[in-house]
Amino acid sequence: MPSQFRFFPEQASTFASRIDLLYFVLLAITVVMSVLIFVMILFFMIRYRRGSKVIRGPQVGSNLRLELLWSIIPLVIMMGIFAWGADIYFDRSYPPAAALDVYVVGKQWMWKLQHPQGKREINELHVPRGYPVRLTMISQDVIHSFYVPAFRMKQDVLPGRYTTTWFEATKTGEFHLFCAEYCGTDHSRMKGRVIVMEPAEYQAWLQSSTGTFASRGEQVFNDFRCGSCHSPEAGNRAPLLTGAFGRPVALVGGQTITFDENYARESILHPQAKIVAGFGETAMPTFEGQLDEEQILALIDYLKSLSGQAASPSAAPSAGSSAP
Amino acid sequence: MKMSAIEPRTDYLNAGYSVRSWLLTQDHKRIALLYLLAITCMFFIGGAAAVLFRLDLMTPDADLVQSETYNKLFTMHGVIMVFFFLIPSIPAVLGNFLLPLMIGARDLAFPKLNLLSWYVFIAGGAFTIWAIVHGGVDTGWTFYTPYTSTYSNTHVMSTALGVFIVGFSSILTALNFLVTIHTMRAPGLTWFRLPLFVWTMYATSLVIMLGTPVLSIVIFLVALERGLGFGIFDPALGGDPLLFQHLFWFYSHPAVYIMVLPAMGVISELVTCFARKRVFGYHFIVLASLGIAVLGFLVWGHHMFVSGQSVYAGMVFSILSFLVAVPSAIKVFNWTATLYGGQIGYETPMLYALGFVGLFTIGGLTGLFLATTAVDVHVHDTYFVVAHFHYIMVGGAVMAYLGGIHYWWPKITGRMYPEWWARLSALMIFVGFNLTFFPQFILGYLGMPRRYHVYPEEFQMLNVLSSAGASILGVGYLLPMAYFTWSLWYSPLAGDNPWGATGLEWQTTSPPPTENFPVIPTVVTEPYDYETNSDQTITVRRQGEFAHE
Amino acid sequence: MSAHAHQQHDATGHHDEAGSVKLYVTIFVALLVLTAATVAASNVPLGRWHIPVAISIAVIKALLVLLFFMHLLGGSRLQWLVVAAAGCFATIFVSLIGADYASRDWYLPPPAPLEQQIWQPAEIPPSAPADKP
Amino acid sequence: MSSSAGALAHHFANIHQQRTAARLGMWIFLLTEVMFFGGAIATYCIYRTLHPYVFEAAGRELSKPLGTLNTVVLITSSLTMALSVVAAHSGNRRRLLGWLAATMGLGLVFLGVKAIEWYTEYAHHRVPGLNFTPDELGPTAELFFACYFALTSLHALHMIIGLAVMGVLVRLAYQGRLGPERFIPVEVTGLYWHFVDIVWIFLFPLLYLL
Repeated sequence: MPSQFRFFPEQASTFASRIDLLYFVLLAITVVMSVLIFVMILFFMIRYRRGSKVIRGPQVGSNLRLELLWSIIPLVIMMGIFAWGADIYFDRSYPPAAALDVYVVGKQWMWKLQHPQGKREINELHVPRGYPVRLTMISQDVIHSFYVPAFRMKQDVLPGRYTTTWFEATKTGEFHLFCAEYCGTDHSRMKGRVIVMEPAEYQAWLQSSTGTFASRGEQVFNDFRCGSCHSPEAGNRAPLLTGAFGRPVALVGGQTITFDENYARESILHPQAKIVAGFGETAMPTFEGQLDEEQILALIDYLKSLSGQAASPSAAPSAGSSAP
Repeated sequence: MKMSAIEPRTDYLNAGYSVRSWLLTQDHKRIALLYLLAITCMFFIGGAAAVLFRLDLMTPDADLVQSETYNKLFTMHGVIMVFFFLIPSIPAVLGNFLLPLMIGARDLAFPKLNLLSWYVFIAGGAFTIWAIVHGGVDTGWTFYTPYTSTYSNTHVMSTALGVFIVGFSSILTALNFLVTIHTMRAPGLTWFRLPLFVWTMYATSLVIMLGTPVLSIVIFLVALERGLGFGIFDPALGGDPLLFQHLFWFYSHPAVYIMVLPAMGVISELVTCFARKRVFGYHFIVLASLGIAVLGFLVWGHHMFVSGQSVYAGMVFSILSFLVAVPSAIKVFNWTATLYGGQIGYETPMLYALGFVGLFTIGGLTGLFLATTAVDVHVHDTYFVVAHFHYIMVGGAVMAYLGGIHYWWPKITGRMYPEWWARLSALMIFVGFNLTFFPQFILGYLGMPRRYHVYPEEFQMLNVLSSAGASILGVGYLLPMAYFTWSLWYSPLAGDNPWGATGLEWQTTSPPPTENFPVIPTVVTEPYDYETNSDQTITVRRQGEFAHE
Repeated sequence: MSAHAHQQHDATGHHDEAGSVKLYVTIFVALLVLTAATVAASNVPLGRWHIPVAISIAVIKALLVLLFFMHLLGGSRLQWLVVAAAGCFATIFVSLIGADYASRDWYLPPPAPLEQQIWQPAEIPPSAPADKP
Repeated sequence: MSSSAGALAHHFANIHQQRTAARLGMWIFLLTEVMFFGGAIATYCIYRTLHPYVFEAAGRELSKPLGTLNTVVLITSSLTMALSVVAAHSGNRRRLLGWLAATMGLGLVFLGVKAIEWYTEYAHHRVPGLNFTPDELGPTAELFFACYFALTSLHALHMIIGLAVMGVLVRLAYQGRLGPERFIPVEVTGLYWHFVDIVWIFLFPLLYLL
């Protein structure tokens, strides 16, 4: 952990340099405007101090042109800053299609991170350098916030809804991971490290994992006998899940939404929330309280693996299991 | 010490000394003094919490207090400073005292409601102090669910009740101001002859009337969820914690304009009086005040850029946040332009005014970093945000409040304050403030999150700097307490208009009689016309610096 | 804000007498009719149109009460100003919160096909030069 | 509600200024009430758009006839309140007392019907936090009933405050201190009461009919 004093945070992700550039431009504007105001005030204070013998001319009540000048020009500059900021914000908010998935569960005062290949970590995240990593995050209790200053990346972790963000590390090493949203007594101890490794090193580190996350999801799928309805043998009692993930779904009432993590989680916990068209009053019980966040994430990863061709090559041999 | 032997005149202070005449008064001037007392106590309670956790933050790990106590300290500092000092300070003390005087009225429209608002303030304060004494609350002044509603096991309900009640106190004050300004102006006092302080009171009252009820409803809903189990924001039932944030920030961002708008009004008064010159662009400053009041309601989403709010809504709020920065910029430029061609004096109120303009400029410009979505992703909930809002609230609102108290102290008490002690404390406050909060900008961009009790060692040096500044600031605030109390008995008497200022409040005696004006004055000229009566010898009577003179 | 000197009787000021009984009764009947209408409308299967119909009937009823029972019709301009302020700030409040909820899932890039997601063992991704300057 | 001593308070120039001030004061107070109820109704509307099916199904559990009856009762009380303002202006003390009593009676009827509704919901175990038993609608139905009870209890609280103020008015009218020269308290209470009626006019369709 680099503990020597520094005035500026490390730049360790593709966003760091872009955000820092925008930060420096804003800093320049602030310094220029502040110095301009301070110098003018000082100048006026000295020149027009009470009793100073200097001609002051007629008192100017107001000057429309000047007023418009110093409100339009700052506004135009600010709109430029807005556009620049919004562009980076848009890129930061939507992960690229091909990104390495990591599932994050925030819990009161620790981070639990889960790699699809099965590796599970507490308060530590190993990522390869130069490869985009997408974080799908949820909280088990209160609002936390996944914050890595070196990557200039922060995203609140909400209970009840997945939030996603992404980064691409450009420098190997260890970086601070903080919780930025106040979450209780040990909010300041909910810290961790992000360890960026060379891709080959990362691959070796990954090998030591047993059983993929999707296989754990399949385990949960069988334990809770989801297959009794969601399978071809069960006839038309529930929508088939093979190949469903990522594609649009038509709902009762004409709405169509994409089958994403949030929809899957909501349908597991509140089945009546968004019923698939053609399936009327569903008899699916709510699993609220029976599944914890990891199991739901595992189920969703399993659903993703159902919608892909073959499961991941390094997955457990049970890729083509009998379940649909 | 020989008291100057003028015949004793009955004014609002010596019109009755009994406790009943003070606690059941309907005179807006006495209610202002009651508020002054209550607010000063609240300020020092909140300030003590700040000094305590600033001391603790000098070391990276938890040495002075445990984490629970630290969380309760910063929550107490936040709740007391925001709801019990910053929001009521200028409107309830200076506004209550000066509004009727400035518009030539005998009193506010609803005197009994005005007294009720003080008692409601005290009731709210009592609940909050009760909660603090019994163990405090550790949710942060923002009361975010689900931590506030289900996971915190501290005295959330009584603090929420205290804040809920104190909301009504500012609603009653704002109601009084709006009706008084609309219906009780002196003859000849048209809207565009109103002093700018009255305009900012008007704009602030609008913001209070439109914003505070939403705070009341959101606290009511959280209290329902915590007390009766109505899971309104409970994610397990399908509720959305973000909806709480929307409702909360819908009030709390305009609340920061409730804090800074009155300060701007005070500064407009001070700058024109001590530059002995008409304000530059009167109409633009009026439009800017109303613009801030209205645009202030459109921007609250910039508190939620990284909280899961949709990207497009974030962009809409970002544009609107840039729009709301324009009126503040206009005001700063107009104050600076007012100094051009003036006869600038450097009494203490002017020092505070110039300090305000400088620090508010830095505070306002650093706000642009937070309005820019990309930079906010990095600096949200870090010490950069803490530094930004302290520059505006402490560098701005508190400085203006102190400047206003110094400026109108002769009118309130009939006595001057000691000039050199006041200048010394102004300088200490300025230095202490900058030393406390400027390092926090650097800390913020380095990535130190807010509300952190234990932090990595590389942030320690800047935190020690900040704590050193906090102690200077603390002493700087104690000085005015001392010399203002001292001035009540030992300072020389100030005349009716020691600064030679225009404005109706300076045309009556100081301290003014209970009915403010023997006969209601008629206003003929526009405000701040220092040219027409600049022939008066405006040299401020050189007060003897110390009492024995 | 017009600069009317305030103490002379402002022309549109309320001239201190209440409306006629007959007017109130007719307004009362109109409100009853509208209540019946909105209840009837709720029984008719309107599908998507339920919400707009119910809201518009409620707005009409509210306007009737505001204009006649609360003497807004003959009231001073200030009362209109207050009602207008309430209206537009309530709409600002609801519409900006609604904007957030409406635009939450406007654009979600489809997740990549699975084999791209899972970390490919051997090849070094071209996009990662040895070390960024 | 302005000062009770003689009609004109010392700090007002004339009686017209005082009346305008009182009326404006009440309108501005109603502005805060609009934002207060606006926050609660906005919460309900947002949740309604997030969970349309469950809220619709749960809404059908409320008894529409009782809701309609309450709306009619409250509109009638608005009428009687308006007539009491007319009576105050004309100085007819007996009729003023009559209409005020009618308004209070209707208000009590409204609260009575509301109490019946709440009891039936309590009997069906639909009160969140107390005895809510989730049925096939799932946990989100509890959110609907939480919003329903929050909104209706807020409205009922405002009704109770209105009835209390009217109680004071009846006493003042009985002592003959309300008449053509001092009708502002009746008119201002009327404004407040009509506002409470408007809130119900919006609550009724939102909760019962949609």
